[in-house]
Parts: sequence; structure tokens; C-alpha cells
Amino acid sequence: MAETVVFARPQALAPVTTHYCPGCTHGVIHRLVAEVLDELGLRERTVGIAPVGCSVLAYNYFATDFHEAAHGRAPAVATGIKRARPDLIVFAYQGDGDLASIGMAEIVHAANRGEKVTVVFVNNAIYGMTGGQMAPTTMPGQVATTCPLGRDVNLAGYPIRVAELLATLRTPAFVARAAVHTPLHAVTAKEMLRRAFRYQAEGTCFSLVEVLSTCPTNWGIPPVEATAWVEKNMVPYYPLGVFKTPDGPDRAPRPAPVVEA
Amino acid sequence: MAETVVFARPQALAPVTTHYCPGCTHGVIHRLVAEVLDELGLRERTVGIAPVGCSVLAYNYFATDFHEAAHGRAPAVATGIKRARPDLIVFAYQGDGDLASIGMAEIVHAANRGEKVTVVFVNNAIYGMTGGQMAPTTMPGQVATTCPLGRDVNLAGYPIRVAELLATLRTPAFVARAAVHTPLHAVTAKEMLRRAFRYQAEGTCFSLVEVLSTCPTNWGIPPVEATAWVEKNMVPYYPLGVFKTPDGPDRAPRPAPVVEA
Amino acid sequence: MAKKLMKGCEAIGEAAVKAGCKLFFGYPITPQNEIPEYMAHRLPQVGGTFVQAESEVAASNMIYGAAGSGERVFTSSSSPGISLMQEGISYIAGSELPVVIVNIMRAGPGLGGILPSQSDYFQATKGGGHGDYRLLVLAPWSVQEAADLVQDAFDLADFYRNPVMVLGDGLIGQMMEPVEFKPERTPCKPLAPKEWAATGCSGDRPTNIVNSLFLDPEVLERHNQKLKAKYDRMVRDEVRCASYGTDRPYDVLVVAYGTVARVSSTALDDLRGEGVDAALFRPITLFPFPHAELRAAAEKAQEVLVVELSTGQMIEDVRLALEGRKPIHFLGRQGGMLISPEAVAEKVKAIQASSAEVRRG
Amino acid sequence: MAKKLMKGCEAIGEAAVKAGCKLFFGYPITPQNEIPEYMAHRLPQVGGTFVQAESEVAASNMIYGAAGSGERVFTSSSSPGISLMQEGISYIAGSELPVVIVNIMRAGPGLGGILPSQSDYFQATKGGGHGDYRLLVLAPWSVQEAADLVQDAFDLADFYRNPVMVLGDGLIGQMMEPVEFKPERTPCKPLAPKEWAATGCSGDRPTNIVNSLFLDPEVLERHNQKLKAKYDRMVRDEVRCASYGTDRPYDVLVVAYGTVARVSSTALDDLRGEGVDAALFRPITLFPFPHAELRAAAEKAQEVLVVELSTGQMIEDVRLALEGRKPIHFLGRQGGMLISPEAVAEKVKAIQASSAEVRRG
Amino acid sequence: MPQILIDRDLCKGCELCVNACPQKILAIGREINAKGYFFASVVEQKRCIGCRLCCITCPDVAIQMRVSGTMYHYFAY
Amino acid sequence: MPQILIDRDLCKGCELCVNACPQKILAIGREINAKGYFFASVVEQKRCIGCRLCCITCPDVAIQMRVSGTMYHYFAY
Amino acid sequence: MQNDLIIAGFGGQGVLLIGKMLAYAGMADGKEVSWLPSYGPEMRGGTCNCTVVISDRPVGSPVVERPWVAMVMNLPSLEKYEGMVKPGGMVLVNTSLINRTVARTDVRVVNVPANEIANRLGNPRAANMVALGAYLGATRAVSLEAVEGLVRETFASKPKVIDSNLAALREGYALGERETAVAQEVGA
Amino acid sequence: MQNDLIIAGFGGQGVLLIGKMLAYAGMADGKEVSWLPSYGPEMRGGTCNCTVVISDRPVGSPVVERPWVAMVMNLPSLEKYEGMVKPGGMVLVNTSLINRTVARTDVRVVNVPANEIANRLGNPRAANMVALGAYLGATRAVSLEAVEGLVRETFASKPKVIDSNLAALREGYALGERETAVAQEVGA
Ligand SMILES: Cc1ncc(C[n+]2csc(CCOP(=O)(O)OP(=O)(O)O)c2C)c(N)n1
Ligand SMILES: Cc1ncc(C[n+]2csc(CCOP(=O)(O)OP(=O)(O)O)c2C)c(N)n1
Ligand code: SF4
Ligand code: SF4
Ligand code: SF4
Ligand code: SF4
Ligand code: SF4
Ligand code: SF4
Ligand SMILES: [Mg+2]
Ligand SMILES: [Mg+2]
Repeated sequence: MAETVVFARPQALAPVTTHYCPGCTHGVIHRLVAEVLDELGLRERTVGIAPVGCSVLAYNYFATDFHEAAHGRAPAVATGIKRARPDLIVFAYQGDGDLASIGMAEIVHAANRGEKVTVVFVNNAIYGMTGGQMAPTTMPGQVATTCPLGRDVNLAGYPIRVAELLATLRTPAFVARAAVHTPLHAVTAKEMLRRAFRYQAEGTCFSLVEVLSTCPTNWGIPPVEATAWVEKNMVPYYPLGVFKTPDGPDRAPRPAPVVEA
Repeated sequence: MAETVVFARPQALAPVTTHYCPGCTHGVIHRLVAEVLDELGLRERTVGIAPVGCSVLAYNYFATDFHEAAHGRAPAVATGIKRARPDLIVFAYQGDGDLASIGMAEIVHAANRGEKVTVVFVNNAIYGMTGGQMAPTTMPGQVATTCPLGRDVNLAGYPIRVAELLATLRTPAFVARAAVHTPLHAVTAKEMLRRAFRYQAEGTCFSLVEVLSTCPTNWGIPPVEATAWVEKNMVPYYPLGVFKTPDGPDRAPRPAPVVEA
Repeated sequence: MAKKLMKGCEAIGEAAVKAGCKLFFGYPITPQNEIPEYMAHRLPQVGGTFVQAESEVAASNMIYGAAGSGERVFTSSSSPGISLMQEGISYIAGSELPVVIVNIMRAGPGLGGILPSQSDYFQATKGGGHGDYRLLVLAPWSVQEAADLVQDAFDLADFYRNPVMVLGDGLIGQMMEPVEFKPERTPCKPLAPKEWAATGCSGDRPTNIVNSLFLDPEVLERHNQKLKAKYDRMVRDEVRCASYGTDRPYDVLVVAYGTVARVSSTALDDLRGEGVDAALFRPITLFPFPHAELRAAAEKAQEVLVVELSTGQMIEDVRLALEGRKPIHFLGRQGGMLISPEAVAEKVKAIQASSAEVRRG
Repeated sequence: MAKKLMKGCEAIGEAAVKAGCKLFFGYPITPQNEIPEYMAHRLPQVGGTFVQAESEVAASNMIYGAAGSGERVFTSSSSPGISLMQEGISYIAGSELPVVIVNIMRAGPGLGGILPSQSDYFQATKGGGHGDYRLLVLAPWSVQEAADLVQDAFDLADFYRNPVMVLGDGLIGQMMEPVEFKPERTPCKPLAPKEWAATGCSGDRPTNIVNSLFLDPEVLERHNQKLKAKYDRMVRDEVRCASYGTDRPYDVLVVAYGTVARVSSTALDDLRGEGVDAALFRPITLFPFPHAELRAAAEKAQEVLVVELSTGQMIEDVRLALEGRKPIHFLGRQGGMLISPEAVAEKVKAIQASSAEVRRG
Repeated sequence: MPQILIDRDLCKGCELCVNACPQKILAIGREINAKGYFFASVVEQKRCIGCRLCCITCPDVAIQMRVSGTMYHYFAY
Repeated sequence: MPQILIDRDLCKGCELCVNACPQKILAIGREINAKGYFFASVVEQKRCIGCRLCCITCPDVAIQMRVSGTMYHYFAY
Repeated sequence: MQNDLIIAGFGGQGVLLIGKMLAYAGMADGKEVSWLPSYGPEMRGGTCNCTVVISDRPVGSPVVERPWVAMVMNLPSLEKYEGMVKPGGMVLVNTSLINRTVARTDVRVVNVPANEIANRLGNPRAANMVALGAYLGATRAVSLEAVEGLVRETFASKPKVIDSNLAALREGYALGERETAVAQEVGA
Repeated sequence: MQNDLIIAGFGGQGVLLIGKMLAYAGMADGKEVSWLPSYGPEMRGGTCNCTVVISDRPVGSPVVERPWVAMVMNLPSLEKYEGMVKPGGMVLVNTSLINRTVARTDVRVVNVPANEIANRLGNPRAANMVALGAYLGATRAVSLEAVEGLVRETFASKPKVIDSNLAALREGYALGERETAVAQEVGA
């Protein structure tokens, strides 16, 4: 009987080992993006943008053309590429320090201009690459090297919910949050990524998928515990789902929720 | 019979002529802030922060200590001052190019850290000082020197509603939008500014008041028409009101409005 | 094409269009607002794209991306905005991408003022960003030359795969002069197809990666040395300069660039009338600086006068060129104050007088 | 106080605390993450405040504000982060505020690598930002000296009302050495009360304005000249340097700063064993550069060797100092490659050999 | 009795007060001030109801109001 | 019949697959691979239900699955 | 031969425009030209000026510290530029807004009640054209025809104002010619 | 007298820690010291190393290209550093993870089955201590007592592991002394 390969490395993922720590879900997210590119047949006209963060070497892992960006500026680089070559599929892969801290202005404005690019936003509640400093997404009380006693919301505020923040803008049209800490979450994440790239390929709109991810190394717990930590601590604060769709009611002018008139 | 002065220049406003164009409501907003400082008795411990924009010379107009900021970075300068001297009253006065374009990251983060400062955000839908370029707040179809055919939302996106954007963050606690294009609007604007400064003086929270303002010069219409333009074009898109209060329900964790789960 | 009276900023914009540049990303700042404004109006006419960036930081990364995809692109700004681009420029240089950056300098530091200045010379020529890199820096002295150099800048950028900066002061941006664009322009350098661009890999070609990161120090060192070799090549091949009145003997050699050189040339005309012997040396490329050419020109002079709208920056390159061979004097104005032909002439006469006195003993 | 084994980054942090600095604003970047991490843990213990800025752009404006309110404040970063601070630094210099900035250099340009480098010399000494301003730049060669210079930096910043940069490479940040903090330290400069600070105006005093904007060019020119006078004063009063082995006659003078000077000193020790005459000149202030001192030291040498972790930046200052008086050689490594004592010794021997040959020849 | 005083040198002639006044008793004159602006003045002081709308709307704080006796206002300001 | 193939050199021994497998038929062994990791392997291939949860969860794409014959899956992937 | 002048006044008086017209006309006449505006503080209001050079050979410095002519449209401009004009040069004064006389005796003075004339011609905004005309009449720096053509071009979209501007220009021209004739007689 | 060495292995093997301990102990013994880590790529995994200098006079270069000793805890490290050691120097090899022998003949080789010993002592993470002990035994660069004190301090918060680490250290020390004695015999 003939054997079929039902699960294997997608073509858009280069056949190399990553430098990611054991159990780091950056690897899962890479694979999901690559699978989507393969399935939609986009690989040969895709340019990815590597951020500064643990995924800085993403250009070695994807079998697509790649472009570097300065820390936090991937949406600006994406804008440059997409405006120069609207026929290309452009995606930025960014961490939470990169996108939500130093790169806040760039993501808000690329989204608000409605750049027809896709942003894969990996929220692991920490600065992975530099060794575990507090990110804007670090949970209240979570220990990081720059909040050694745990994030104090009186000094550093509450974690920023990027998907919700961007969804209040009128222009950007597909904004969702997914997770990959269990296989079934990963399946949904892939669905969302597929939608995001499809919208881009069809020239519809800007798309961003926030993906909750683990950092066992800097959280200081083993990978399996890290997945449980996502479920227990992150998912309640960062609800999963789609916050904005191009055909949804909220593409229309959003009436602002005025508390007191 | 004794004469009483019932309306005169507040003490916190220096007795000088401003460089603002005739009918520019920057002047009204200056006066309102100065009146509030006088009424709350804060002038002598206040440090204002001048932005880069038409109000760059605000330090000449307020009779308080003042600090310059690089373009867009007033919230960072405010953070520096307030963290150094928590006893001071610190306010940043910023235009829409300054705050919503180049300074987007700084305002989001100062708000999100909950810096106990007050931001007076003057939204006149244009870059005034540099001669009328498009701002992130420029209305769809509005002509500006860098969108000579009117703002095309397909290329530049829709105007950003700053108050709504910041109100989605969990930390910042008083966020409101006011206008000054009629005297009665100015009265409400002053109410909001008073609340904003009071919250700061009491050490309660970050506060931001967005104020819709005119730019007759760069809109290319006389001042009185400009006030009508605010009412007709800006107010419907930028609803007036309070979006977030420190004691309101939304200080609690905000459940995110998920469109599709 | 007939001559047209144009503002410097507009001529710069039109020159870019003429050079085949269809992409502009930039942020408003005086005194160069007319560049983005011109591009906003002009680019759609030629099927190009104008994007008002949210900041200069973003603009520098937008041109980074656009250049990485192989298209001609440029941005412009003025001093504080250029400071904000330093990280981006360093990335672009490190990634070996061709971009053109126009800096219409105003007075600093900080917010300073908006009037003309030349106080970003160090930033432009020594590298304001981090790491070992250089910009090729061109300094026009007229609107026509600005238009010409901007066109050359695109060719030089493509040829060297390096950012090229056109450095003018506020006068260059704001004044109007007649400009002529040649109907058919041949590039000033041979241009190769941009096979390195990240434009999507077809099945057979290996992926292209636009990148400045080299974690292995040996690899990064080789990269640095490759860049250095490129800069050395510029030094060898790209020096541009002009001299005026160097055909006759002279006592004083005036060294100046940009509009200040222009002003100085009038001073020399006036001085000639008064029987004073002076000549002018004008670097057109600031990096590579015409060290050898300047040394040769100074051989014939008794004294050298450097004139700048700064507290003295190019003077360091002049000192490096002359290595103590001639006394060097300095005339500088700052803060947006201009230098007039009269001021230059006076300074030259004072130098000549005291030098003659010394020689007389 | 007893000696303690400390990482350079930690020693820098502790030195700031010892200098009475209670405020740190900064953003993580390798190889100096241990500075913000140390401050995050240490400052709350002394009633101070640590804020992780959202970016280096923000950090530079946070220290701007904190310094404007009259408090001692510092930030630290590494090369790309320092590039992002250029606009802010120019504002701080223009507004004449005292801040301390630590740059633990890594290799560039662009993202480059994270290993030690000295390729931000130009940026630090010539002004990476726009406008006529200078930083006072201090370059330690050991962890102890880093601790000492950071403390001095606060005094110098306050005295001159100017940003002071402590420039080290990745080695200084990452290595551990014994450090001693003097229990009672007298400031290295007399310190005046900060009457200019914006701290709220009491009824009688006129408002204080912290500002770099001067729209009137005459006023801005005066401001620029005032700044220039300050830099001239630094040149006169603040030059620091050290020399080693200059008591005996020598053929080759090695010029190096920071850890490279340290490595070179070992090379000299080794060379002495081999009977080679060489000496070391080490600038400690990079601006003001010890031009006169270097010239004097070079008088006694036949040849000069500049050693840098770059493609050659400080060498320009050496050339300016020597004005062609001595042949200048260069030994550089880039990209994070280190220079070993062996490499320096070898280069010195080669120079000496060929120079001897020439003299014989 | 309210009294409106307009500082001719502060006024920039923007007409906002003229527009705001419910009594329509303010007007721009034909004289030019030192800065080159046609400035506003009170045409019919006695019809003034002391509502302060002109004062509140003036961007240049050129308008002062004095009252002799007590005045009650509809809105606190 | 599904067959699970784990590439010992790609595996980093994170145990996510071990944890994810509903049949609990994967385990980390006692051998070290070239990179110094104890790697995962299939302990009892025949109990595998071909659910692919291990494949989907593996961050290092170290797991391949082959089937002989047709297999139907509960969720599309 | 080089004609250079500084034109100065309030923002809004159209001094930059007439400077540009001079430069255009000079170019049309086959001369070398440069036009340099003051671009004061990044803000509204205040005074503004421009420097125009019209020359037979390539323009050297576009910056002119000591112009041959200063055309001053308001008092602050008179105060600023009066002293700078070269001896033997000319000061053209808008007497409608300047109620003091020129103190210098080594320069020619051309008095032009520009706003009054413009008002009389029914276009108060054409005071700048009056002044421009007067300058032309007094100096013949460029031809009147060239400038007339430019007026037509400039206001092509508002044909109503073309005539009043032309009238202002010509009335100024006549006045400039007249004042010059008088001056020459007096000087003679 | 200057002792300098490079300690190298996988990240996670604790090579930085034992390097620091050596430096601390050197300082406690009144010596001048420096400790310099590799701080590889801003990322996890891979190999790491540190350079320690312990000297009687102020430490010159903290960078050592040709160390006296290389302590290699895994195969890549052996390959990288074997060739750098000064002739007459020493290579200390963790034979538990390295299954090839040292090729050089001009250096002393100390073979230490560090992981095996650590496993046997019930603390697999103490292989670094075995190696450190062996180094001390072989060189006496700093006193065993000083290092023992540091072990107690370092693990103060986890008292359970103190004993196993001390045991590992001492077992290593004994082995180092023994191997050296043998080497000296052989050499003699
Ligand atoms: C301008 C600049 N600032 C700081 C850094 C240092 N840096 C590198 S990665 C990083 C943070 C990465 O965190 P994140 O974006 O969350 O990605 P992760 O590593 O967690 O995937 C920082 C601060 C840099 N390279 N450049
Ligand atoms: C870094 C930098 N970029 C650009 C500028 C130029 N600039 C000055 S003000 C301004 C915009 C002002 O617009 P806005 O903030 O809306 O204020 P307004 O003038 O409308 O009150 C700009 C772009 C600058 N000074 N610095
Ligand atoms: S440090 Fe964290 S985010 Fe980075 S590779 Fe390791 S586990 Fe992943
Ligand atoms: S340009 Fe606009 S915003 Fe600026 S002062 Fe004038 S009217 Fe006001
Ligand atoms: S107070 Fe009221 S009625 Fe009186 S002038 Fe002012 S607006 Fe008119
Ligand atoms: S509102 Fe003020 S500035 Fe405007 S016209 Fe009235 S008094 Fe004058
Ligand atoms: S396919 Fe399912 S049952 Fe089979 S090994 Fe993988 S997880 Fe276990
Ligand atoms: S999930 Fe992958 S890397 Fe992790 S243990 Fe299983 S096979 Fe190995
Ligand atoms: Mg992260
Ligand atoms: Mg605005």
C-alpha cells in the first residue's frame, strides 16, 4: 500500500534547525505561516520582514525573500516594500517588544494607513532576545529582569492589548488574536493567518494576527508548564478571537463609546 | 459704585501678544488652561511642556516654568520631569501632528504607564506651523499641501480618533474630548481641563483632554467660518465627551469586544 | 528643455522624477516642506507614490524597504529630522542599499532655528549613526547644480549600493533660480540590474535577504572591510571639486562649499576690482573630500581661509588635507546668520594685510 | 570600602548611584542590559526611580525632562540605540542640560553584531546629531576606571551643563573586575545650585524655560558662540590622557583608547621582554582630544601606531594632532573581532623593523 | 452694568467676538492698530447683557469685562 | 496506519509532543543528539491514532507523519 | 550690470509675489536671476522680505547685504533696510503705511502712496502692484511688457482682478518714471 | 605569575559560574583578577565561554588569545580551543561528553569524566564543579578553601545542593592532583 506523507515541513520553511530554545513556540508560528504561504501559493512572491527580537534570524528559516527592519520599524519597512511593489505579498513578523514598545507608532500608522500587508505579532509577554526584560505585554506581577519584584501596575501600567487597540482604528480591517499553546489553538491560529494572507492577496486590507506565544527560557519554566501558563495567565487577559473584519459592521465609522457626554 | 473685573487675563497667562494667527483657537485653549491653573492654585508648581508645532513658543505665553520637547516627545519629557519631581504639576501641550503622528508611541506609553501628568491635545486637523500638511487627524477629502486633492482614505487611511484610541488602554484614567469653537463649548472644555488637572493634583491618574481647534490660515477660510467648519466636519467624526474616568467602570479590566470568537 | 524658474526644493523634486524615482517617503519640516509637497502633487502624475510618513524614523525605514525591493527612492528632511534617521541610515548603509537623502540644513543644535546653516557637516561626512560606514555627500551651490547632483545621486547610489546625501542649506531649498533639465540624460555611472533585491524568489533562485546583521564576528569583519573598500573606491573615483581664480597667482585661498562658496565667489569678483589676489576652492563632494586637490590648490597660496555657516566643521578636513603646510583662518557665522560677500572680502583683505606685514617683517 | 568583583555594567550602575543619581530611563539592548537591570533593582533601594522607556527616542527625551528639572539622571544604551538618541542629545546639548549617557559599543553598521567595537568614535566625538555641539567623552579602560569616570561624568555634566558620554566597548560592559568605591567622594568640579531648572516658579522669580529654540538668528548665533566657548573651555581644562613607557626612549608610539589600550599595554610588556622600544599613549577624554599631549609624546617616537576596533576613526584626531610630523600606521579589527596583545606586538615589531631598515637604507 | 473693554493692540480683528455676541453690539472698525490689524470695538455698550461670550471666545484675551454692582451669570465660568 | 517519524537531530527534547499526544505513546529517551538534547521518540507506534497533535505542536518540525491508506481527520489542517 | 533689491513688508502684502514676478520677467528678458525669500519663523504673521538679483552675467551671491534698492511696504521694513542700501541706491517707500520720511540723503527716495492708489483703483490688495510698477518706472530693470504678461498669467483664474492689477502696475510705473525725472532734474 | 584560562562548553553547563568563582576566589586570595564572558549572539543556546585571568600584578589584557589552560566541557569547545593553548600549557577535557583525545603533544592533558562523576554523586548539574575542582587540583591557581566558601555562598538558598557540589569539587580536586602527579612522573 502506498504511503502518503500527511504531515511534513512546508516548502516555505527552509530545511534548517532554528536557534530557538527548546519548546519555544516561535517555531510553531513560523511553521503555520509557512504552511499558509504554501497553501495559498504565495511563497515565490512573498517578502518577509524580520524584526529585531528572537526572530531576528527568521530570514534563515523561511524559504522566501526577506528584509531586515530596525527594531520596531518592520511596519515602515513593509510599507516601503509594498508601496514600491504592490504585486508582492509582504508580511512583518514582530515580537511584542518590537511592535508594542519601540514600534508602537509604526504599527498604529501602518494599520491606520491601511497598508495592504500582513503582520504576525508574536506576544510572549517578555523581551526574549535580550534576556527577559519587561515588555508592554508583561502580565501584572510577572517577574522580569527590569521588574525584579514583578510588574507593578502603579509604576508601569497594565499590559497593552494590541489587537483591541488597533481594532479601534477605523481603517485596519482584519485584526485577530490567536494562540498556539495547544495543537487545537494552533489550528485556529492557522485559520486566522490564512484569512490574513488571503485578504492581502486579494488586495482587501491590512491584516494583523496577534499570536500568544511562550518563552520558557525567560519565564524560567519548562516548555510544557509554559503552555499551561499561557492558558492560565495570558488568555484571560488577552481574549482570543477576531476583533475586526473587512466586511464586519465596524469597518463603518465607529461610534465612539462616550462615557459621559 | 465699585467696579469689579469679572473677566480678565488670568495670572498664569503672561501679558504678551501671541504669534498665533487671527482667530486661531490655540489662544482660547491657552487661556482656559491658564484659568484652571489659577483657579486650582497650581501655577507656582507647574511645569508646562511646549511641543514642536504652532504652540512651540507656549513658554512665552504661560507664566509658569516651561520645558521644550523634541517633536512628538512631550509625553516622554513629561515623564522625565514628573518622575524626577512628583510634587510638580506637569502638563504637555501638543498638536495633532506632534501627538498623533510622530509622537504616537510616546503618548500611548505615557498614558499606559499611567504617568500622573496632564496632556492638552490640540486637534486642528492639520500641521499648522509647517504650513498646512496633512495630519493623522485631517478629515477625509480635506485638502492639505501633502494631499492636494484631498485626503484619500485609500492611500492615507481614516483620521485617527486619539481619545478613543487611548481610552481602550486599561491604565489611563481620564480621557475626554472637548471643543472651543463656540463660547459654550469653551465652557465645557474648561470643565474638562479642570477635572484633568484636579486628578493630577490629587495624584489620581493620567489625564488627557483632546480639544478640537481651528486653523483658519491653513484651512484657508476666515476664523468665523473655521468655527462653523469644526461643528460641521469635525464634531460628527470626533464626538465630544468623556471617554474614560478613574472611577468609571472601564478602569476595571475591559472585556474586549470580540467580533468573532 | 527650456529654463524654468524654480525653487530649489521643487527643482530637487523634479530632478528625482527625472532620474526615474517614483517613490518618496518623508515627513514635513521647514525649510524643505516644498519637497514633499512637490512630490505629493507630482508623483501621482507619473504613476509614482508619495507617502507622508508618520515620522522621520519611519521614513528612513520606508526608504529602507523600498530600496530593498530594488526601486529608486528618496527622502528629504532638515537637521533634526535627519538626526532621527541616523539609525535607519546606518541600517541602509550596512545593508548596502541605494537611497538618496536630501538634507536642507537649518541651524541647531536642538530645535535651534529654521534659517540656513551648515552645521551638519560632521554628521553627514563622518557618519552620524553608529558603526563604520560613510555616506557619499554632494553639496550643490545653486539650484541648477542641486538639480544636477540629485540626478547623479541616484546613479551613484545605485552604482555603489550606498546611501547618497545631497547636503544643502536653507538657501538652496528656498531660493528660486532658472533650471534646465536635459531632455535625455545618460547616467553618470554604469548601472547593473539589481539582482540582490528582495522581490520574491522564483522557484530556482536562492532567496534574497536584505540584511545588516552578521552575528559571526569574522563574517561581520569581512563585511566591514568590504564596505571600507567601497569607501576607498569612492575616495579614488568620485572626488568632485571646483576652483575659481586659481589660474592666476594668489595670496589667499578661500575654501567653502554650497551657497557660502557662491557668496565667496562674488567676494572674489569684488576683490579683483580692488587688486587683491585671492582664489576659491570649492569641494562638491564632501565625502570623499578632495584632500589632494585642495592641497595642490593651497600650494600656490600664502594663507587659507575656511568659510562656513558653522563654528567650524569642514575646517577639520581642510586641516587634514594641509597637514600644517599653510596657516588656516576661519570665518564662520551661526544660528542662521548669513555670510555676505562683503564679510568674506573684508576677512580676505585682513588676512592678506597681516600676512604681507609678516612677510615684510 | 572593600574591593568587590563586579561586571562593568553593574559597576557603572553603582557608580551612578554613588554619584547621587536617583533616576534612570533606558531601553534594553545587548551588551549593556545589565545596566538597566541593575538600576531596576538598585534604585528603589535608595528611593530612586527606574523607568523602562518605550524606546531610546523616548529615553533621550525622558532624561531631557528629568535633567531640566535639576535632578541627576542617566541613561545607557549601545550603538543602534545611541543612534536613535541623536535628536534628543542635540536638544539636551542645545538646552545646556547635564546628563550622563553611557554607550557600550557593539559592532555596526545597522544591526551588525553584538560583540565589542569602537566604531562609534566619530558619532561620539564629532556629534552624531545636528548642529554645532559637542559631548564631553570619557573612555575607560577598566571596570574600576569606568566606575570612576561615571562618577566624574556627573560632576562634569553639572559643571558644564552639557551631556557627558562614557564610551566603552562591549568588553567594558561585560567583564568582571575588582572595583572599589571611595566612601567619601569629593566632586571633581565645584558644583553650583541649579537655579535654571524648571521646577515651578515661586511668585517672585521669573519663569525658568528649558529650551533650545531661538528663532532670532542673532540670538541663536550668540547661543552657538556661548556653546562654542564652553567647548573651548573643555579643550583647555578637561583633557585627560595617560602614557606608559614614555619615560624611556622609544621607536614606536602606540595610540589606543579603552580596552584596546589595555591590550596594548600588555603587548608593550611583552615587547619589553623582547627588547623592543615602544610606548603607549592613551586618550581618556576623546573630546576634548589630547592633541598637544599626543604631539609631545610623539616627538620622541619614530613612528606612530594607532590601534582601534574600527576601520579607523580616532586616527583622524591623531592625524590632526601630528600634522604630518610622524608616519602613522593603523591596526584595526572590526565586526566584534578583538585585538590581542600578540597582534599589537607583532605590528609594532613590523613597523620597527621596516623603519629601522629605512633609516639604515 | 457690564462694561466691555477691548485692548486695541491685542486685538487681531478675527471677528470671533463680533460673531459670538448675542446682542450684535461689537464690530470691526476701519482703523489699523500697530500690528496692522483692523480691530474690534464696542458699538453700543448700553445694550450689553454681560454674557461674557465675547470674552470667552476671544483667542487673544483682548477683551476685559467689568461690572459695577452685582451680576449673576447663567453659567459658571 | 499512521506512522510517526521523529528526526532525532531536529528534536530539542521540549516534551511538547509528549504532552500533547492523547495516546501517551511518545517519550523522551536517554540518548543525547548532536546538539546535546535528549530527544523524543515513539514508544508504541501501533497505538497511534494519527491525530497529528504531536506534529502540530512540535516547534521544530521534527515530526513527520505518513499514512498507508486513507485517513480521515476530525479537523482540517 | 546687476540690479538687486530687497522687497519687504507685512506678510500678506504680496511682497514675495512681486519679487517672483521680477525674477520671471528678468528671465523672460534673457537675464540671469535669483529670488530669495525670507522664510521667517515657522509661523504666521510678522514681516517678510525677498531679495531679487537680475544680472547680465551669472548671479554670484543670491544673498545681498547692501542692495541697490530697498522697496519697503511698511514701517518696520523701512527701519530695517534703510541703512543697508548702497550709497547712490534707491529706497522706494509705501507712504500709505509709512508716515516718516527717509533719513538718508545719499540715496534716491521714491515715495509711493501704494495703498491709496490701489484703494482708489478699487482693488485694495493691489498695493504691491503699484509699488512694483513704480520700481519698474524708476529703474527699467525689466520691461513693463514682460511684467504685464505675468500679471495676466498669475491671475488667469480670477480674470476680474487682472485689470485692476494692470492698472495699478501702470499707475505705479508712471509715478516711478515721474519721480525719477524729478529727481534727475533736482540732481542736475 | 599569571594564571589565565578559557572555560568553554554548552550554555547551561555552568561554565560562566565556575569562571566567576575562580575570579572571586582569586580576589579573596589577594590576587588581581579579571573575568570576561563570551556574550554570543543575542539568543539562547549554542556554546559559551569565559576567560579568567588571575595574576600577582594588575591584569593587563583581559583578552587572552593564547591561554595557559583551556577547560573544555564539550566537543565543539575542544575543537575551538585546543590549538590556542600555549605550548607547555594544559587542556582539561570533560571526557564524559568528548569522545576523542587531544591531538597536541606539547600540552598537558587532564582528562575528567565530569558528568559521570557528577551523576554518580547524585547531582548531574555539578559536572562543572568536578571540572573546577580538577583545575584547582592540577594548578593550585587559587585555594580550595576559598572556592569551597564560594560554593556555600552561591547555593545558600538551596542548601540541599551544597553538599553534592562540595563533593563534586573535592572529587575533581583529587583527580586533578592525581593526574598532575602522573603527568609529572611521566614528564620526569
Ligand atoms: C534600537 C534598538 N534597541 C534595542 C535593541 C535590543 N533588542 C534586541 S531584541 C529586543 C527585544 C525583543 O523582544 P521582542 O520584540 O518581544 O521579541 P522576542 O525576543 O520576545 O521574540 C531588544 C530590546 C536593538 N537591537 N535595537
Ligand atoms: C523631528 C522634526 N520633524 C519635523 C519638524 C517640523 N515640524 C514643526 S511643527 C510640525 C507639525 C506641527 O503640527 P501640529 O503638531 O499639528 O501643530 P500645529 O502647528 O497644528 O498646532 C512639524 C512637522 C520638526 N521640527 N522636528
Ligand atoms: S528566549 Fe524565549 S522567545 Fe527567545 S527563543 Fe528562547 S524561548 Fe523563544
Ligand atoms: S497656522 Fe493655524 S494653528 Fe498655527 S497659529 Fe495660524 S491658525 Fe493657528
Ligand atoms: S458680554 Fe455679551 S452682550 Fe456684552 S458685548 Fe460681550 S458678547 Fe456682547
Ligand atoms: S475676538 Fe478678540 S481678537 Fe478677535 S476681533 Fe474680537 S477682540 Fe479682536
Ligand atoms: S499522531 Fe496523535 S496519537 Fe499519534 S503520536 Fe502523534 S499525537 Fe500521538
Ligand atoms: S515537540 Fe518536537 S522538539 Fe519537542 S520533544 Fe517533541 S519532537 Fe522534540
Ligand atoms: Mg517578546
Ligand atoms: Mg495641528
